Amino acid sequence: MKIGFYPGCSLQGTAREYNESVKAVAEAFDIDLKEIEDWNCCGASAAHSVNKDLSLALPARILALAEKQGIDEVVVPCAACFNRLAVAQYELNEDAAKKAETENVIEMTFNNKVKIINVIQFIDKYIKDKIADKMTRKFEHKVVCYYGCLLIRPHKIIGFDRVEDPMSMDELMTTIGASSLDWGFKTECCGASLSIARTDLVAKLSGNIIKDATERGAEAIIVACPMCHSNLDMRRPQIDEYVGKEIPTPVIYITQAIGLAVGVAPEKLGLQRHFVKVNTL
Amino acid sequence: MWLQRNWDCNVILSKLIPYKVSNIMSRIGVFICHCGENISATVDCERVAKASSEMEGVEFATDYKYMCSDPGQTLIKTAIKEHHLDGVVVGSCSPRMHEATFRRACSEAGMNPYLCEIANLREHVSWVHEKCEATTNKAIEIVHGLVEKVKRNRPLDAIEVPVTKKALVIGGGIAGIQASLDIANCGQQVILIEKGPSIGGHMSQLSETFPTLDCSQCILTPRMVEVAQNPNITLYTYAELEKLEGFIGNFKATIRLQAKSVDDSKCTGCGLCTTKCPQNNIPSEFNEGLGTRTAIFTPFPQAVPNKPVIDKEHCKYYQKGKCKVCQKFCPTGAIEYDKPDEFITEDIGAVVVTTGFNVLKTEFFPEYGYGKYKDVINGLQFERLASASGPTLGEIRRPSDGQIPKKIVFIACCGSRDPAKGIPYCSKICCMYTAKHAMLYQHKVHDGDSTVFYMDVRAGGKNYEEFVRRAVEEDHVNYVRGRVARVYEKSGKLIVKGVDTLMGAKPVEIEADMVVLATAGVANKGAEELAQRMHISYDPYHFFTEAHPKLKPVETNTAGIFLAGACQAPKDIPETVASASGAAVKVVSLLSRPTLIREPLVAVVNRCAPPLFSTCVGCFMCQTICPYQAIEREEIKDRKTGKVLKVIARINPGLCQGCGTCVSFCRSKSIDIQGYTNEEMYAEVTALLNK
Amino acid sequence: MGAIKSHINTIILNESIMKHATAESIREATGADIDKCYQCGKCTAGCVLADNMDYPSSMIIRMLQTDDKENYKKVLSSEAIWLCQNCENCIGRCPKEVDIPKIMDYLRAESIKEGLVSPKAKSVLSFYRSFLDSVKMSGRLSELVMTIDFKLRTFHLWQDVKLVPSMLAKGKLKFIPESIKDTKGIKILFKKTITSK
Amino acid sequence: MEENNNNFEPRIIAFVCNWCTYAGADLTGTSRIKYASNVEIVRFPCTGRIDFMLLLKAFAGGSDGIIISGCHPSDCHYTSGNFHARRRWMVFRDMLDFMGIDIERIRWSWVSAAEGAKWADVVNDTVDKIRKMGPYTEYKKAAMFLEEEKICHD
Repeated sequence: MKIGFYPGCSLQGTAREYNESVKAVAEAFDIDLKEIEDWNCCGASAAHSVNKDLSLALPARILALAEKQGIDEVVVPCAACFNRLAVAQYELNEDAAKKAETENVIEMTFNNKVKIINVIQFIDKYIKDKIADKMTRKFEHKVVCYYGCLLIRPHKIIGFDRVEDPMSMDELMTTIGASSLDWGFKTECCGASLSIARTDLVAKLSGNIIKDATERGAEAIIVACPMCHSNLDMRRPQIDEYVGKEIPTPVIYITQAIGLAVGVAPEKLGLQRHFVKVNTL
Repeated sequence: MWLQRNWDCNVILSKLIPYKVSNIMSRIGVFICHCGENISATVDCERVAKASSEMEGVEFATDYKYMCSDPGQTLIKTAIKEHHLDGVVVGSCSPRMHEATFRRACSEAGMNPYLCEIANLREHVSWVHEKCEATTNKAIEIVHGLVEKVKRNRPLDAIEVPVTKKALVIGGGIAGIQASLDIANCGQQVILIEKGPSIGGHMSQLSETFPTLDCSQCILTPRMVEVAQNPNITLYTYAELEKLEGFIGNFKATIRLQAKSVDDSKCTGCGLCTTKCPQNNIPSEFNEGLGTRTAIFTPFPQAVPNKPVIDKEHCKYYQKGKCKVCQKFCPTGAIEYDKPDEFITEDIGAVVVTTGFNVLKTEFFPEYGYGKYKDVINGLQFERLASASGPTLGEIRRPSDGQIPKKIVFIACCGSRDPAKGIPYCSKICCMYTAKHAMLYQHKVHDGDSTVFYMDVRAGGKNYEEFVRRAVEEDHVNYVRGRVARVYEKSGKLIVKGVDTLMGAKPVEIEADMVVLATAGVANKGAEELAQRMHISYDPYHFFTEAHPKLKPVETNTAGIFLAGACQAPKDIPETVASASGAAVKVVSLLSRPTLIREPLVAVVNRCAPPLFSTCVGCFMCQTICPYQAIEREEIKDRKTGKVLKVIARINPGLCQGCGTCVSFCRSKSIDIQGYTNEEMYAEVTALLNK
Repeated sequence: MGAIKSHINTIILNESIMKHATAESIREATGADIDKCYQCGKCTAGCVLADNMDYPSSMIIRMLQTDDKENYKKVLSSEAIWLCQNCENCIGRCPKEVDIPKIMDYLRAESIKEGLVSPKAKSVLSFYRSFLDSVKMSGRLSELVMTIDFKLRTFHLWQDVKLVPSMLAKGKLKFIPESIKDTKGIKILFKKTITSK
Repeated sequence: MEENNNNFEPRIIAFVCNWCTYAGADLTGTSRIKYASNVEIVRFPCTGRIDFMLLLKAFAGGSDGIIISGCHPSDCHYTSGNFHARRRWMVFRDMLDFMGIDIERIRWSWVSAAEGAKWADVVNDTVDKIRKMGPYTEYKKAAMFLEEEKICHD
């Protein structure tokens, strides 16, 4: 089975462990991920905050490349990239004139029919049913699942899970034996790209998230977005300062959790790369 | 050029125009009224009369000072008799004024009233034009048009429809109760059917009512008892309308009597069975799931009839074939398990639909956590908590742990005015009941804090605004203008994230113990199917539509079917009762007549000799556009063999209102409308132009 | 931290009113209809950054609704439009489906065009620019290049310096920016969209 | 028939519904609002009843212009008659146009029972317009020709 794969810039850099864990889990389930050749950055929030045409052109180039390389379905683990690709695809399909304009910009024509799926859709579709057979060690921990913004919104375009109180990650966590807790910040924003420019705000927003999670007794926060991860993990010193105490709760990618459950070595999943240590698990 | 281009089309088109230049022998009388000086000031009435007398077929023409006066009418009557007139044109004021008067006069003189036409010489001529020759000429032309029309008028007889003197009321809420009592108290028979095991509807669930705060049950239950005791009312509970056929005055209703599994005639209502039933953990519908009931149950102590029914879905015997505890304990042997549903048919003269409404109960707003957090409840549930007969005996206690909430938040417009996820309309009653809820809470929990998040307070109604202000000023309910984004639970508290838009959109966060949602009022489940069964129209939200939003608020487009209460749109109790009484009057005025007399100005499908029978080809396009469902299929059968020879349209004169849309819609020109036939109208138009 | 930082001026009708121009241009550019908003405030109530904004989202819409030049200027020079992260909680809950995130995108672009970017928001904009410059250079984002670029733009020289060693140790930072093959195509792409306008 | 347009007095037939425009025209009368006397009103139960062949008949009979007027949309006494009329008119208008009939001479309006003044405006406006357009003889001639040739009769 061959499925297209778009890692995106974060997974090459700060979120290397996410990349490693996605690949490791895919390998464990004999799924071949074919990376789109010569892919570029999706533009993230910087592009659409500054220029709309650019925010359509960058994803369009990726989608056109994927199509050229014969990919029908592409997994986009990064929630931000997933969101940008899905939104751009939708908007270009809605507006033929804009699509023609964009094709001119990227100097490529394309049908814009590639199916874009996020990591949870990918797991649900190809892995979920097989987890029980492969499970070597139950992930018996109390966790909260943090979906963030970009995975489920705008709901009209993405059409994935419920816009309020989504449950798909919780179901996956239950499948691997975890007990997922109900909490109040499943879909609240972590501060996203304010990370560098306004670290103070990120500390506040992410702090509120971490605080609620720990107060409910979560042993880990499960995420599927490199931006959420870096804000909740890498910004922990600022968060601790905001909350007023040191919080040891680690932040784990869903692929890492599943990887652990099916017996992938922690190093292969990049667990050592986290700023907040994961040795409690 | 025109002729060349379109020659063929026009040949065909002209052939279609059914105008005949036939010489009709007529003896028409023309009577021109001066209306004091109202007409004669600008119109030369004498000249009009003289010109009329020269028109073809006019036997007699005259003018007179006041044609509508007694001597004027006598003038017409005498002329009809003396000159053997077979048609009359009165040139006077608007037909909307005196058409009835003159037609009656003609009728008294032995002429068919529909052979009398009115030329509007006052409102359409003398009052709107200057005195000049052209004005008089216009008057003459109008008279000429009507002379030609009246020549072709056919005598018509008023349509008489027999009336079955019995009304059917569907739905036993306050609207149905009020309508039934009003009709019954006028001496007419009523059949009241109610889907549930008891009448009373939503009103019986309410605690206290705005704006007077009197106890709902105290004012309602006497009415319920009255219904049960009124000899003119036949009450069927656990019953639903299965089918409705026929037309105004002559409906045939099929009613399904759901098996109650309890023989009403034997049951004394002692209630022993309900104390013994082992299935005692069923969420009570009456208490909106906040209490429990047994499988054999009466919904509430004051139920009418106060006799239990068995809920088969939850009964152990019906589900597992074993139990029969109720039968064992019943002292009168009233339990009958094997009785099937029964169907009865009733002849009905008129129907009142009072099926009411419901509130949204689904997980409509996941952001508010309804259905997820026990202490997030809807308004109807709060009514049960506040009701003295409710699960907490009137104490405000939260469902999760029975604690008295010290901080309570009411959220208005949950689903209302929300085209994205809810309904775009305003549910109308929520502003008032939310104010009432907050007030009741403050009265019951003196040290409690209540906050209402609202967008607008819509308190139009007698004493309503004062009531809301009382909640704010005297009971110190905290009104915050803004919607709530979300509610989530944290360590036993509900965190409400709202906003105060009057503070320049300042976020507000409240740690509440309980949240009450004023969920939108929506049409009842099954409203759509019921409407289709009765052929009445409904709006996109499945509320039934009235015949006219202002002037026919309780009528439907189907003659003889009336509406009352919240099945039309969310309504409060006063409005519901008013509409129920309104509908009752309509029903009584219909039933109190021996027969139904209707103007014969209705559409008819032509008939002719075999083998054609009618020019109607049976396309039934007319059926699709008739707003009154008055067009039926008629099978023409061979008298001997009974074989169907042709299917044509037939217009039910009982249902037709005479709009004539079908006439101009009919592709084979097979429908005509009496009083405005094609022949008449073509003649009038042609005559107007050929003086 | 109060929501009202500057009071709205008295609006003198018929002088500064732009005859529905604001609503029209927003509708044209984004498809969003600000006339639909009836100021329920649900967007603000759910906005995680409302507390930090000079004008919260519903207030911004209201100011646009006034169609007043002064208010429009205030909106374009507000910090709020740069704090918005397009998390889309507002549009997800808006009963009237007013697409605030899209409007925010539009306002940011207008703000740059009109040269009205709030001084307080300069660092956010600088971040976006550094980000895009890095992408423009190599087709992909290099966090290191971006960060250095950002520091030079904003003089936040010492921010996050402590992170660097541990990031390197964890293999999260690459010194040599990764580049795609078709950098020319990316440059053209940028030229045709952002630079041309 | 060769009249100078300036003193040409057009003849116009108005097809109106009984419940709105007829009552509206009555109100014009009771309000004593004066208007041109060139229009003669024919009463129908509803605009839905108006057979558009009648328009042709009116033109054939020598009418220079026609007014059709009924209840405002969704105010129809019969709920939907005016909608059907409007829908039918949409189709019919194109057909008339194709046939070479001057559809500019047909005025369609909504006048409610409360709009006495509006009725006067509609009439005056139409009379002015038709007066400027001059007499409409083309269709009348054609119809007369057809009648003489007995083409139109069975």
